[in-house]
Amino acid sequence: GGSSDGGDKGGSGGSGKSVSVTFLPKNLGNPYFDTSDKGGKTAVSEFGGKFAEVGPEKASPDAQVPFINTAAQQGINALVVSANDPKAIGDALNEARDAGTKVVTFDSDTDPKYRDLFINQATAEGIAKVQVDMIAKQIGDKGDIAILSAAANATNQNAWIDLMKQDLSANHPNIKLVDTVYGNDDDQTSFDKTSALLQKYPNLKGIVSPTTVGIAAAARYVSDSEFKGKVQVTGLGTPNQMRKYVEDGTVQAFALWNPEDLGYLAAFAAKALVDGKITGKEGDTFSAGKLGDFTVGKDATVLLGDPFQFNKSNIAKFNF
Amino acid sequence: MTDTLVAPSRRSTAQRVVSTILTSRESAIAFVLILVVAAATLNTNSFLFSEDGWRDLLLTPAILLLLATGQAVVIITRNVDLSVGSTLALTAYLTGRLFVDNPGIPIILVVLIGMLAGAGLGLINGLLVALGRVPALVITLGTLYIYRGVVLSWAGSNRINASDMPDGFLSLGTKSILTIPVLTILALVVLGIVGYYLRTARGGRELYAIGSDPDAANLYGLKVRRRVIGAFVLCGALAGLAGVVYAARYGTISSGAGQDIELQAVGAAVIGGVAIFGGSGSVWGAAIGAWLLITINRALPILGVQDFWQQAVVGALILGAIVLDRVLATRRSRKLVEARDIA
Amino acid sequence: MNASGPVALQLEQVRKSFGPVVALRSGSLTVHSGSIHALVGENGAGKSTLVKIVAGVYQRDGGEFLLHGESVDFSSTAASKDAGIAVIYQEPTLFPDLSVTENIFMGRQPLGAGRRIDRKAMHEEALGLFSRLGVNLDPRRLAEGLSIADQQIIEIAKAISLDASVLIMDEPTAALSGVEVERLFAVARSLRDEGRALVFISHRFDEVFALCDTVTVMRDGDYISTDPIAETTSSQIVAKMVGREVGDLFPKTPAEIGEPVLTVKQLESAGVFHDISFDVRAGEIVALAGLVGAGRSEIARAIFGVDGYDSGTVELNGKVVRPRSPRAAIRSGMGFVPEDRRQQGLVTEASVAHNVAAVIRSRIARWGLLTNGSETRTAGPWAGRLEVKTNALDMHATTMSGGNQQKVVIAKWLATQPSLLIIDEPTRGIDIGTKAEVHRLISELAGQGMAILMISSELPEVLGMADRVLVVHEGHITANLDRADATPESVMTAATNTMEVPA
Amino acid sequence: MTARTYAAHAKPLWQRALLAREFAIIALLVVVYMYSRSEVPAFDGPLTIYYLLLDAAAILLIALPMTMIIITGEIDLSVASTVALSSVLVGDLHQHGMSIPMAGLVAILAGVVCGAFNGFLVAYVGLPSLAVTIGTLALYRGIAVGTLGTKAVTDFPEKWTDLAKQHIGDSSYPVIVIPFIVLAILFALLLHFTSFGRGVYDIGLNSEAAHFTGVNVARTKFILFVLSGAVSAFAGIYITLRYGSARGDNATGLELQVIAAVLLGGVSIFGGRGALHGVIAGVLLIGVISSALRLEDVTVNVINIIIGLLLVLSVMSTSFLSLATRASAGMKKRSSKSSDARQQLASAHHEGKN
Ligand SMILES: Nc1ncnc2c1ncn2[C@@H]1O[C@H](COP(=O)(O)OP(=O)(O)OP(=O)(O)O)[C@@H](O)[C@H]1O
Ligand SMILES: Nc1ncnc2c1ncn2[C@@H]1O[C@H](COP(=O)(O)OP(=O)(O)OP(=O)(O)O)[C@@H](O)[C@H]1O
Ligand SMILES: [Mg+2]
Ligand SMILES: [Mg+2]
Repeated sequence: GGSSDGGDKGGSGGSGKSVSVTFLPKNLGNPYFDTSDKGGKTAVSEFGGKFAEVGPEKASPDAQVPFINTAAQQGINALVVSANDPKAIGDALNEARDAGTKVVTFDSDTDPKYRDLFINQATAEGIAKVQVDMIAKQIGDKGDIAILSAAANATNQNAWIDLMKQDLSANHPNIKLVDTVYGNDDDQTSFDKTSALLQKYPNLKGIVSPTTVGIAAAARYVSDSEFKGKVQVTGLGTPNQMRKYVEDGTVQAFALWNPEDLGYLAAFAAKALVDGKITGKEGDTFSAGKLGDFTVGKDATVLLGDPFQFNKSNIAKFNF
Repeated sequence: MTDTLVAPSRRSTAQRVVSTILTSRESAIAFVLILVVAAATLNTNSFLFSEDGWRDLLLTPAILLLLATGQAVVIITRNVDLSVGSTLALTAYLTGRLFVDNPGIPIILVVLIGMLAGAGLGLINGLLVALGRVPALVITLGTLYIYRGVVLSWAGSNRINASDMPDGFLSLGTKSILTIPVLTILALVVLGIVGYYLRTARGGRELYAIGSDPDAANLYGLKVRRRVIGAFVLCGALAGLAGVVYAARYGTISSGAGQDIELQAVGAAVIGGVAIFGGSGSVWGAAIGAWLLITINRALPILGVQDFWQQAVVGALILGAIVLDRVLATRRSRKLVEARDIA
Repeated sequence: MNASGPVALQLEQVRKSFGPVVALRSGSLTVHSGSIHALVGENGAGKSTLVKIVAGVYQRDGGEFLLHGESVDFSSTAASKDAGIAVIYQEPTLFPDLSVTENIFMGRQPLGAGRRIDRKAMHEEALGLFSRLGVNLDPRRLAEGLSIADQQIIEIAKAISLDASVLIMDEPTAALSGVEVERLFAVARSLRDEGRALVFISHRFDEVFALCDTVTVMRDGDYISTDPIAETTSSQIVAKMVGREVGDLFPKTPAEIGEPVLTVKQLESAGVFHDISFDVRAGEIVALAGLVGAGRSEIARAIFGVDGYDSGTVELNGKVVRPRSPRAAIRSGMGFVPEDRRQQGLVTEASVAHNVAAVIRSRIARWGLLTNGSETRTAGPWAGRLEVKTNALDMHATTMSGGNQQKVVIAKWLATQPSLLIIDEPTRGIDIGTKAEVHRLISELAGQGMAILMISSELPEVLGMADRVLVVHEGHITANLDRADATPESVMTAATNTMEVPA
Repeated sequence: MTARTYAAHAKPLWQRALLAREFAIIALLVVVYMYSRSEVPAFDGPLTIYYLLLDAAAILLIALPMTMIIITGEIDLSVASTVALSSVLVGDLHQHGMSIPMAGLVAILAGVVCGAFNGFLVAYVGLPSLAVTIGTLALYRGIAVGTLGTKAVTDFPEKWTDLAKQHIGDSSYPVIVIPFIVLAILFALLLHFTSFGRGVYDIGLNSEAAHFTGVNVARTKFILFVLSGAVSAFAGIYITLRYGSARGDNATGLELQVIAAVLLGGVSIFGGRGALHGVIAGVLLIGVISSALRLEDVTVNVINIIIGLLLVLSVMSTSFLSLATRASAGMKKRSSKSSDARQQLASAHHEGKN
């Protein structure tokens, strides 16, 4: 029951009063979430709510559950979460919703039945397409490529990878995806996996890493190796992490949305839910401060926009 | 180890050295390592015969090699240090912070500070173990949590990126001299010094004596506590150095660096023939063990084994190593007992 | 053997207790440079404790301790070593994982260029020491697996290489053969002639008389007397050691000897013992005699199933006992009081009740459940029968004296009502009073028809208690003597001489 | 002969109870719990106990056999890997059409095999458990991760996933406490009220003496490792159903949490000392502290520091206590490891450990 409002379990519930919003990223110590949560914090302070960020050390679903439970106990108004697993945290989320907490997922979604709203950074098709386009352009639309992903069962990564595969086979017959490996969003693992990829596939032309930790590790490895210039690295990354590699030519271009805006939007969406302005129905609209107005789409999803490509000419303008 | 029985052997020094080398645990592990490299190379030439392949073969084990060296020293004294992964994370982050907060700071100073910080954390472990008379396993399990918690609080979601650190430092991570990576040379030099100390210095031999029988060491008048503390400090310092190396090699440092690496370090030492209850083994063995662990990890995917199975192979390797040790030890002692009938 | 040099080591009225156990009440000892001083006393008289105080292992509770005329107070063994005191401890303290040479030179290895250990010089020095002691040992071999005798040799080499002004040897000869003992004596004499002070502890009077010039006797932690060797006799020493007539220590009462209870046939264990066959009858006390290290305890352990054996059989009351299982042995009716009661006999950190009920606890459980109460109820009468001195049954055995601990161990086994009781060193480290009690108890048990297999290193005990004496030498039974034939001479000949034909 | 009689206890009951280490932990638990109830917002809500028990259940379960293993002086680091293996098995078998109870049964059997393998190497081959279980920690985890690869099985029937989280009636206790209480009673009986349990303590205090009194040291240890495997597998099934997700990386790091809790509960890592009620209090203490701190929005790092400190301090306090009592008894403790090399040769059972 997303619209139940028995939310007086000890929190400061009720609309009109200060709205408490807790951000639960996949894990702490991840700069991507650091940036998005910063956006969330800005938004919350703009509408005068109470902001908190909690999270586990490791990006695993069982580690996220206690934090969700805690949110339910605290009776906070809204929980903004990036899911480590589409199902494993579902029941906990529903319990929190039963206790009156609104649940907004962002970045990585759960099954729709476990949340009130999903803030989509970009459509999965758009994200897959921009990455395929970048790598196709960089390697001249033919040759072997590989994917360096995050955890083997990360929802969003797997969805994008599937779409990329479809796009590749439909539109880029000369590009062959030879392998997909998993760096678990760990610097060292991603780095070593890159090294193994390059060894195993001497003819590799490109590596696509749809995760910020992975792309930085791959770029770092390639930048110092004999493959620099021969193997293209692209994917999703943050400008600060990638600046060095764009400047030294290892990476021509990579893409991302603005994670800060993502957090900002998620916070405002949470507020709109708590205030009862929207319920997650298709067509609901709400305003998100400086980002303007947004409309809820299919499956209670709100779209941030298209991913943005960073390259040598524009990267200097960004700092996140 | 010499297998001679009661009477002095009549073999020449050269013969003895050769037979010692041939029968030692270190060479057995080295042999396995060579097999693994050979198999991977046969499968994919570039595993060994490419610039990067060669470099990674030497470079990737450097961090674990440092950790295993320190761990071996501690295990030889019949202790264990589980906090090395957290120490590594702390010093790696410290390294990054030093560069961020003090632009232009000399690299050598950063290396020294990293090692000192590690040594300090090791000293805490050593003091708690030696003075509190609490088993090292428990103490370092506690400090594993504490040190990790400290990095997490300190670093938060902050991450040090490659662009935060000077190129001169980062290039250490890949630079080579005569095709041998600088970091590997660093690790090997450290290994050499520690190995040499353990073998030829009085203090080093005392570490073995203490691990062999702590009570006898006390009766004998050895400074057991001081030596044990020293071993922990050394282990901490090497973990600190490993943290600096980590920063140079991977370029990005988050608070999760080096998670779960402590069991790998212990595993490397055990595979390399360092007895878990002290007194025997060498850092050479631990180093080769570390090399083997890392190289197997790299070779498995090339050999067509899905990398998900790597951990299982590592586990089987550790078990194989300790079972082999037991079989050899039993055989040796049976021989010694039976020799008494003849004598 | 007379006017020796100045006083090197002097202890006056030194006291030391371990909790309730008073190990030393008034330990006094004056040793001159250039002399070999014998320290004798029964087991548990406090000799080793005195030595350990000199060595800095223990700190005295009171009394004077002078070294070369100066009062000293060693807080560690390192301190005493630095002060020029070398000690051979009663129990060898070797590092099994290191070579014998390293064992000798640990901490003071000869250094070469760059403070690097000069292994060559070290091995040569070790070989020199070994040849001085007349043994043929590989300096490179590990200490692990050395026989007790060889271990003792290493300890001796370690001590004499220290170049100490005071050398203390706590029973160094206990496991050595005649030739080895002679070599050791030659070395000891030459050290004496160099003007060093030596203290020699031994239970063998012939050695004391052959080597030493002065003898100090201790009893029950007290200093008794010091005499020049030339002015005393062994019977005088024995009288001082024991403090009363030896006779009433062994209240052996004749018992009726029945059918064989234990039959051991051709027991064999490589490197440990060979071709062991004998039997013990109901009501009979059979003693296994021999030198320390002869393998007697190993035979007993194998019979009881604590250790395995390669071949042969053990039968109890005509039934073969499964090897390698103390449980099977217990079930078939054996009890075993082991030689080291702290390590093997008791769980010292558990209560008296727990220890006494340890073997029979599965029998006293009801529906498989056991409570502290039922243990206490069962343990009480057995502890009482042996007159264990403790104020409550939940006291830990750690706090008890050796004699009391031994009573707890015996109570534990009597509670199983065994038909064969094996007792290894029944009175080691027990005061005289309790000793007599234990002996009386053993006799009494035999009188009730229990078969007793006793191992003892004390000849008077063996001769006083046993109906039959089996002598073990290097893992072989070299003599089987009836009570009437067992004399100190006949037992000692068999214990030291391999050539003896088994009876 | 008029036999002497003895008092059963040297000290009155209240003194014995107060001085026990378990009492300190239980008292600390009560104090922290009461404090949290009054000071931490939302801690007195109905969900606190429910979530606390749901989170602690796996640790509570595994702590039961772990306590006994540590009391014998051994350790089992492979429990969390067994949990993962069991979880993966349940998932994989369920995916292949097996019913949950059947799959669970197979998983428990697999846990028994895992435990028996550890137990065989430790008890009968005589290898140090620390080294063995570091090896099997990697081995079992590796098999778990290898079996499922990238997949995670999540489509469990709701009937079963709900069961794992169900309340008992209207209370705030989850159903999982029922099997826990049953097992806790069985383990408490086994450890504290049987001859087998006495043997467990004897082995930890002095395994040589235990061997000499007819305790079957090897078999006892073997049985304990098997129990540990079985209970870990059961915990694996619970974790799978609770999160509705079977993955190879489930329960990573759980082994250290269990051991930390057991040690906090007053069990000596040297063996021979400890009791189940202390351990249960230890687990709950960590649960209450984490739960209260989370409610205060304290991040996980600070929670870790606090638990680490608690562990170090509690262990140090026992060692200082025992040092003090030993000093007052004037005893220089000789290590339990016999200086005599013969015993080591003679029997592989007595692995010297310190
Ligand atoms: N560490 C200790 N703890 C408690 N009691 C001890 C300890 N060491 C010795 N004792 C006790 O002190 C007394 C004297 O022992 P000590 O070893 O000095 O005798 P000893 O004369 O050397 O005997 P032996 O001839 O058997 O070697 C004995 O009763 C013994 O049980
Ligand atoms: N270090 C050792 N390792 C293996 N076996 C040994 C070692 N030392 C001695 N042994 C064997 O054990 C046998 C006897 O040992 P032990 O000292 O227990 O004999 P014992 O006759 O019972 O003496 P005690 O008077 O001490 O009871 C020897 O014959 C020897 O072969
Ligand atoms: Mg003595
Ligand atoms: Mg004996």
